[in-house]
Amino acid sequence: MSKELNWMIGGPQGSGVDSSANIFARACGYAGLYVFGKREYYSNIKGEHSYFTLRVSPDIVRSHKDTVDLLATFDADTLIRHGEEVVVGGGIIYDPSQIGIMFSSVPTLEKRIVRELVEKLRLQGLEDNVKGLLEYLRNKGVRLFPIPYTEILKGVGKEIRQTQLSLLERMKNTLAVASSFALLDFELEFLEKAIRETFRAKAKIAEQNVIAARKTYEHVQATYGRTFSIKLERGNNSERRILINGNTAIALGKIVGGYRFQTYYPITPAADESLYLEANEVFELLTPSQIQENPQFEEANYLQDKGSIVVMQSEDEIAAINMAVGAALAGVRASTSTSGPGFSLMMEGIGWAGMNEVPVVITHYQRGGPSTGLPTRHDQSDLRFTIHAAHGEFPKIVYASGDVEECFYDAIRVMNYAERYQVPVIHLIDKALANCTATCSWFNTKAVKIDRGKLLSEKELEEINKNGGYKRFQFTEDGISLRSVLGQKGGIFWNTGDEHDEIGHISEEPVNRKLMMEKRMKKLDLAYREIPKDEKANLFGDLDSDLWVVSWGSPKGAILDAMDALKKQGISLGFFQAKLINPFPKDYAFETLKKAKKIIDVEMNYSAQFSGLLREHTGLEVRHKIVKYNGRPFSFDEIYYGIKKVLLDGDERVVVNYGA
Amino acid sequence: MSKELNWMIGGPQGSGVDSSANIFARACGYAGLYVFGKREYYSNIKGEHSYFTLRVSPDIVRSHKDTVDLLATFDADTLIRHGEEVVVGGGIIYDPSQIGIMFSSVPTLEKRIVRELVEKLRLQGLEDNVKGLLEYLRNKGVRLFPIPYTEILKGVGKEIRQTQLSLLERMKNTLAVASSFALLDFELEFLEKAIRETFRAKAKIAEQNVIAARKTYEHVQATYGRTFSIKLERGNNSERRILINGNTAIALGKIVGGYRFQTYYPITPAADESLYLEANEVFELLTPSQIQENPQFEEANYLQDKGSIVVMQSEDEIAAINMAVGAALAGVRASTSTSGPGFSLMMEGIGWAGMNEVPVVITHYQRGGPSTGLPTRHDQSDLRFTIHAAHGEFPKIVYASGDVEECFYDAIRVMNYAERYQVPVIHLIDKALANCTATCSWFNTKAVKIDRGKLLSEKELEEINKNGGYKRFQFTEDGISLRSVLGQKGGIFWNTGDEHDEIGHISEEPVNRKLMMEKRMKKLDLAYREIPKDEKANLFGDLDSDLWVVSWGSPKGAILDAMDALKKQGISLGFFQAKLINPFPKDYAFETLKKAKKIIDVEMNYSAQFSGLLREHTGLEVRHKIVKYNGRPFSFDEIYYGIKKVLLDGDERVVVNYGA
Amino acid sequence: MELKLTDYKTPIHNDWCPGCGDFGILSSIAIALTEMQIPPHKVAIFSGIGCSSKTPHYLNTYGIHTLHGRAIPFAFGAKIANPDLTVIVATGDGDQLGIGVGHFVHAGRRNFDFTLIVYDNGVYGLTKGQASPTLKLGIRTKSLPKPNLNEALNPIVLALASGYTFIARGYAYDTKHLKELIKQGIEHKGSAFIDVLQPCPTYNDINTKEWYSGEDRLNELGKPMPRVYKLEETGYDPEIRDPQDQDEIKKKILEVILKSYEWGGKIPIGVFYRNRHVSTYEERIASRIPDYYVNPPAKQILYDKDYLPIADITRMLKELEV
Amino acid sequence: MELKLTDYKTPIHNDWCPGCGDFGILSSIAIALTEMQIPPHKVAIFSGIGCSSKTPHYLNTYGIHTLHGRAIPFAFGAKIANPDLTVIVATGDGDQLGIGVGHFVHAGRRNFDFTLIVYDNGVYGLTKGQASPTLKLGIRTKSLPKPNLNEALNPIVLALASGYTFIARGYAYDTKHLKELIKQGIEHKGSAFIDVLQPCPTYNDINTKEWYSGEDRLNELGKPMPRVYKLEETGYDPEIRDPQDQDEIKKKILEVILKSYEWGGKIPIGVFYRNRHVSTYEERIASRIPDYYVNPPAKQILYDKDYLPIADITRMLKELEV
Ligand SMILES: Cc1ncc(C[n+]2csc(CCOP(=O)(O)OP(=O)(O)O)c2C)c(N)n1
Ligand SMILES: Cc1ncc(C[n+]2csc(CCOP(=O)(O)OP(=O)(O)O)c2C)c(N)n1
Ligand code: SF4
Ligand code: SF4
Ligand SMILES: [Mg+2]
Ligand SMILES: [Mg+2]
Repeated sequence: MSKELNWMIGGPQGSGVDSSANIFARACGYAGLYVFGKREYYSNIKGEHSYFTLRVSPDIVRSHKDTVDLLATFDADTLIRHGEEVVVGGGIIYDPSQIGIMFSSVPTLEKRIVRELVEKLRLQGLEDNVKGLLEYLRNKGVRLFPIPYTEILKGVGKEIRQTQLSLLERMKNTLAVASSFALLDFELEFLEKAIRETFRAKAKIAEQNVIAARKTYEHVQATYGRTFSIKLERGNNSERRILINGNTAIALGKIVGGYRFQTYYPITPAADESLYLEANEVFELLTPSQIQENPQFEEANYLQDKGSIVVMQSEDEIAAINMAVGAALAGVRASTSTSGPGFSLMMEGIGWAGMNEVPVVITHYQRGGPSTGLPTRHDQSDLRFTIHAAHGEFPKIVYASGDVEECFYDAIRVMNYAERYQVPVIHLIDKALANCTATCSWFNTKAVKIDRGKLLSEKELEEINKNGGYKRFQFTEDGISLRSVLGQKGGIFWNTGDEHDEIGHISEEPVNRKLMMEKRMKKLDLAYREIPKDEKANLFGDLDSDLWVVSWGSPKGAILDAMDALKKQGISLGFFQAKLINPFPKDYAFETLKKAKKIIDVEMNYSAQFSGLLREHTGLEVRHKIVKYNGRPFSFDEIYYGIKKVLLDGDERVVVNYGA
Repeated sequence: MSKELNWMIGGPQGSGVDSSANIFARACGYAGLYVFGKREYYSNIKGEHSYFTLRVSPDIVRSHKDTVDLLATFDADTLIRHGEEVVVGGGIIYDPSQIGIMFSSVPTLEKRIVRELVEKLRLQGLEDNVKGLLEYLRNKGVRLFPIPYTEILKGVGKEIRQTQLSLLERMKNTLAVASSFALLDFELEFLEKAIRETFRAKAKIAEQNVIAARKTYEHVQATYGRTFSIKLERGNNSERRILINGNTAIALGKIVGGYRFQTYYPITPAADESLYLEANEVFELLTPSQIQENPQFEEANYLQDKGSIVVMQSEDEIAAINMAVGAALAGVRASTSTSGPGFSLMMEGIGWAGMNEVPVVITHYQRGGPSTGLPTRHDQSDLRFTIHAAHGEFPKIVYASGDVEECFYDAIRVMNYAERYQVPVIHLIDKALANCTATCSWFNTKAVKIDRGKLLSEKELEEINKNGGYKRFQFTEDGISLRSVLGQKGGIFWNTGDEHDEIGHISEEPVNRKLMMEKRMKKLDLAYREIPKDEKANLFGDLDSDLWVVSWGSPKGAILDAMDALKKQGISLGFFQAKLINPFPKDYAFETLKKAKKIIDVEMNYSAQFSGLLREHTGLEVRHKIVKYNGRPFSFDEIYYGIKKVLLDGDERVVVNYGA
Repeated sequence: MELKLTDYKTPIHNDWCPGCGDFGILSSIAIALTEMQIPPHKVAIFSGIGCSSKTPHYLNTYGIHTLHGRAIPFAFGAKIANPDLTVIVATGDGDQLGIGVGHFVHAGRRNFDFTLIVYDNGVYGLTKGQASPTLKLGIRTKSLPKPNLNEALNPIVLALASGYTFIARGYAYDTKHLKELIKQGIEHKGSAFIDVLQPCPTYNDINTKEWYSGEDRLNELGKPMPRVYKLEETGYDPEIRDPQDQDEIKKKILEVILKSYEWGGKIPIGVFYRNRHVSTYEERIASRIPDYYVNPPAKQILYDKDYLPIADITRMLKELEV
Repeated sequence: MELKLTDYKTPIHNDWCPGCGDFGILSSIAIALTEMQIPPHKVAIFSGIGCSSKTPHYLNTYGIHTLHGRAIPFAFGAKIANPDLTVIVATGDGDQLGIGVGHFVHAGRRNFDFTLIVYDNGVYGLTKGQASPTLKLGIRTKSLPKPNLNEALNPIVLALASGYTFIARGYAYDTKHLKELIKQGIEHKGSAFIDVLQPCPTYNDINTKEWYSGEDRLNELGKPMPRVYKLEETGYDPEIRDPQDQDEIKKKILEVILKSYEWGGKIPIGVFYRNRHVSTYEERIASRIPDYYVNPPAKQILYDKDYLPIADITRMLKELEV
């Protein structure tokens, strides 16, 4: 019996699959377990298949697996799509009323899936319906747990005085979760708490679901006893923890990091961040006494008791970036969040911000491209585009987070970079990060200070104006000039997308042009020098190894999990996780990797873009690549076996494809 | 006495500087000489300084020089800005009425220019006005030729019965040109012919200018005799030649290459191409008899006697690219032309074309960036951005022309690539190419065949539909599918920016996704294999040398001219001029350069982007770079001395800055 | 051989929510095409991005599902390249009047021959119910956390100000009426705009089917009093008859505008405005390129039997000769 | 200390063509600000790209010369971040009604407090005279090789359809009148649009100063009969008085539209429309964020004396706690 559980629930979009997975995850969290959750869904509102996998363990888990221990379903599509993922000895919960459904009558199933399954079953002489499939799976050694959903629901209905079945149907999810708990012989109390907490705004619904859960739990335990071989046990956890996804972590980082203006145009998978911010647009502040000693306080003539962030749905992404830049000019920490298509529309705005040295953060959630691509699926294919975004040359910082926790702290950090170096910063996130759920330690809101760089007060401006006058783009040693903001007395400046002089007026004069180009580009050198190593990249594993993995962004979790497993087999690797992507941490990378005999690049894109970047900047050639581009994130298994394949067979290009 | 002449004329924008330079160039062309012209102007309509330099020689010239042999002026600004560029022994033509003008009273002059000049003159005890400057120059050994413009104009006025001086003023330019001819002791007949040809639409104006030219010529020869040491002599030329700039060469390439739909949104320096096309929207065709044997003819039910191109001014660049793509879907060879800011707006459209395998050409004229940058100045800073344009990964071809002649032939070629590989192609041009004037051999319109790739006829579609049906995105060995176009019978397809199946319907299914990604990306491998070496890059110079120059785009001319000069000093280099930028010709580059001891990258951008590309793809590190980013193109001298500096001093980064 | 409704439909799985108004619009387009017997391969339907923009996949014509807000430029390019095509744009209100409103406005100015059908559901369906530009200020649909902060656009007035020469409004659940509007739109030579009231049962609980049919307000007999009514049944005349008559035009414009402001209690559907006297963009091109209609960009022959280009640029080269 | 006109001007070399209408608009802005005595540092002027968009450089206020067509989003961001600012957008007709018309439309819907001044010269000046969206169909200025292929927009109607609550038209050479319009625009709480007829002597030889002043049509006394006339002199009343009175609003709208279609012989300038009763976007925000006006984004304190963040997310974390 493994300590770890891989649980999956699936069902049509809009039927509550997500919230039941959240309940399950929360319950496990209450039980002191670590959770890693992965969410998959179509670009559709209702009816297409969606599913959620949860990996649960007393030890830390940072990725999902390709196999499922217990699959909870209530529709045929989920059974057909995922049945084969269940391990021998694993179990499937299903609604026996689905038995007769023919594969070909499920309209949401892609033809390939049906075709392949039918072939397989026919070979075994089985029917091409759910029944045939279940037989096939049972033959393979999977345990089947039919749950009479309708019957149980009717029972629940009686108890809560609700006879309309269509209203009760919504509780099917709870039934599936509770069945799972019963089979796993796990304490119901955690589930009850999780249900109550999830429906905290709707006490009545919460209680109804608790009743449904109890009834189901009893029924299942009565029916199947403790016959299922996989059990779930409490972990022991002493620290305070949260369960959170990437979108929310970024949003919280922005609130803590002092962002007070956020624009967005709806797009998956970025929009949830903005919606969370909007829902929390007014928030509490810490003790005002501390604030009054803040050097900034003197100029603010109002003692705040709440903070707030204006969240603005713009007419398009062009407006979104430019509104954020306009707000930044007025002195706000401003940002916008988007994904591929929206990012493509922001080029001009980003270039203008670069030219005018405006600090602004663009949180860019990569998704399946090109074009509209796979709007709700994962990819990491915008690396190069992000680095080279917009025509002309100007300094921009690109920074990539590797997990949910990093999302939070990095969101604060990237705005510090933006203001310190007066540049646009692109914070690279991706769909896998945005939509995964992970257990994290309670966020430490005092871990990162706020650094507004060379931002001036009116008092300072007064001083400057006494001594020769203020120039927004004054040439300086390090390229950074003092910054005033719109509305400040004594701080008047001009901005233009044209090349300009120190005050900000258009200038085509070639000597000034050269100096201005150098002034701006110098700031990147400064950032390169100043940003500490541990913000540039994370190193993991055996630093003396001559086997190194290089990667960036969300593959981190699967890589770390795979490294742990490989270590147990005596294979120890080093792992260079790049975070600062531009300016590229070339010395750190070179020093770290120069002695490596084998470097394996792990990336969720076709061209292994990071390996090109590495070679461009360090000359190091990455001979081995593990890549994936089918829209589904790397699993633990893919990295684990992928690395093994490289080590054993010497494969140069391992393309992995798992995930439904 | 050198065989070559460097002539410059300057004056306020809108005063006719360009057309006088054209007249001069044409006249030299008639005299059998080679001409290379460079045009500089502000982003302004009237009043700011503009100038034109012409390098003229019986031998081929492909770049401008930093020095001027004869400077023709009629305003103070030009004198002040360019006076010091004139060589010892060179001459300056000026209007004596400008003598008293103080530098500080010329509003168009940038402060730096005035400051530096004043300092210089003060050191010599000279006044800070035109008089002081002229004295300074004469002391240095420059010959001064005051021309009494007003007096001569009055004389001309009498002859042509025009007494209004303001109307006569327009002829100042002609006076400057004619004065130059007189001083250079060059035949007036060429000038007369050039004037007549330039004003061919306005016979009366032509004659007036001819009269003005004659009068001036006589006056100057009478005044100065043959005292000026520099003379211009006829070349001997037997071939048929044209004098043409990059914008026009591209436009002609498009007409010959079968482009029949062009969109644009006005932007410098791209718009002139579209305006030329619009002015020539209806054009002649070759013998119809030949056409009737064309396999395409059967389906066209109309025997054309004229061809035409629809040129469309769109509401923005987003519309421009998407209109072109829409037209391409209907089977037209369609293109759009733009520059940096417009290109930045085209990202989404380019990605969609990539995803849907639509052949379309984007002619991208680089100019000074970032942002609005230097709208009328030169730069080559969009290389990386162009290669990585748009989110996600999809095949696109990037192709860079190196001179005006290449512009013409490449314009035909890039559309062949687009249709053969069913990809968007970005044709990289730049401001220097767009606006330079060069002598070329008569264009050979039969040099490049038209290759429409796997474009289907209705007859072929009928056949296909008999055998199983047509699929627009059918998986094939090489990734290319047969292509039908809107309106064709039997060719119905669907397009979507979403990932799609072989018919074109949305598909999120991971197996299909993987295959489709591979299908699309494979086409780049095919292009890489099929495009012949001599289209991938040009090699020049000593191919066995261990000194190599690498470059792309417009620096070609200056590099070749510098190589010729260096060769005379016994320094022979090889020159790898990349034309195919994406897919990068890595094997060709590696094979060519691997044995080089020194590689020098010459580029008009800050980061020496091409050297990064080379290292990324071949591992070869370019240690020496000659770069420039002040908005003015490389001169012959800059490359010549730049290379020398690298060779003698071993400089790793030579930043050059010449140009007013 | 007569074409049947099924000839215009594809067997693709339709994933709109049950009860979505999009189904009615889809049917209306298919019926209109069937009744007009336009060969499917002569039709090109363009869409942007959104639930509504999946329409082309369900129709057996050339179907071009483009970018968010950009269907019109694609459609324009195709139509001008090949004026024989019947070009339809079928797209969402967020798509066309939000991010794409610039192209909406400029299409009107060109009056090129196409039919624009906007699925007007007041929300961004596919991104989960944010306010679209036709949702009124202060309204809060069930999908909105807080009331809408933006004033609504009036698409009819906007179309008029932009120059559309055919302006109509339909209702998604009245397919009989809607398909007639679509037919008229297609027949109209010039830019035709049809705003279609489209209930989104999933996110818009304000402008529902029930609301449009007035189920919340019953007459004395207990029967719902529909909000939607047909302009043609009131004797309203949308037609500009004498293009020279400035007074007629002004009067008509004012009528259109008055009608367009009706909302809430009475919502007019039908043709608001039709002006057959404005030149189309194609005609304007033909005034410059005489053989444009017979020899449009898409039909020109480009090379001879040896694949050599046949364009003759001698005239231009001579002008450049030295 | 009283601020003088010179306090609002910069010594930057102005490179507009001699006689350009832009000079008059520039003066009018400077005079309006002087008369209103708004401290220069409280003013932020945004522009797009074009000849006209160089305006901010010539004024001694915060001057933000943005991207082609995008001035409004920049201005919006700044205004919402700091509602104390006086925000003006001064830009070209090509810029704002061509590439930027989408933002123009959506700004109206928001009614945020700013003043939009469009330099309406019928051409794209800085790119050498291509037709702008206000040039009429079939017109050929000297800069055009062929007559214009697009119908003109009516900016007044477009502004009305978009929701602008102050709509006016000025004339570049009547600075006395224009500066009053600008003052009213600035004073107006909400989105104010001023279309300014601006002769471009270099490229537009149709709508010239001479044409506007009627020098081509002399009366019996041999005096020019100006085309431009002032609405206020005809007793025209632009004001919406009772926002509840639907009839008043409709009547006013129709009047505005009728007036806006006057062109050629008689061209009205002055205030077309003013509605002081529509909430501004800032007010709408304040309905969600109670202390928005005193504690707007730009004024909030973010950290304590040790530079540690002061936002307290305990409440949110607790909801996520396991
Ligand atoms: C450039 C870009 N931004 C955002 C999106 C995300 N997106 C997809 S659909 C949609 C809104 C669709 O709304 P609407 O046009 O009203 O169509 P509906 O779904 O209501 O039919 C958006 C914003 C996108 N695809 N592209
Ligand atoms: C994205 C983009 N496209 C094109 C241009 C080129 N451009 C510069 S000014 C201009 C037109 C300006 O016309 P208008 O706004 O009417 O201003 P005017 O010069 O007439 O005052 C254009 C298209 C640009 N700067 N950016
Ligand atoms: S979300 Fe609304 S518009 Fe989209 S399919 Fe569902 S009901 Fe229709
Ligand atoms: S081109 Fe026209 S708008 Fe531009 S500065 Fe000259 S006159 Fe003014
Ligand atoms: Mg919608
Ligand atoms: Mg203009």
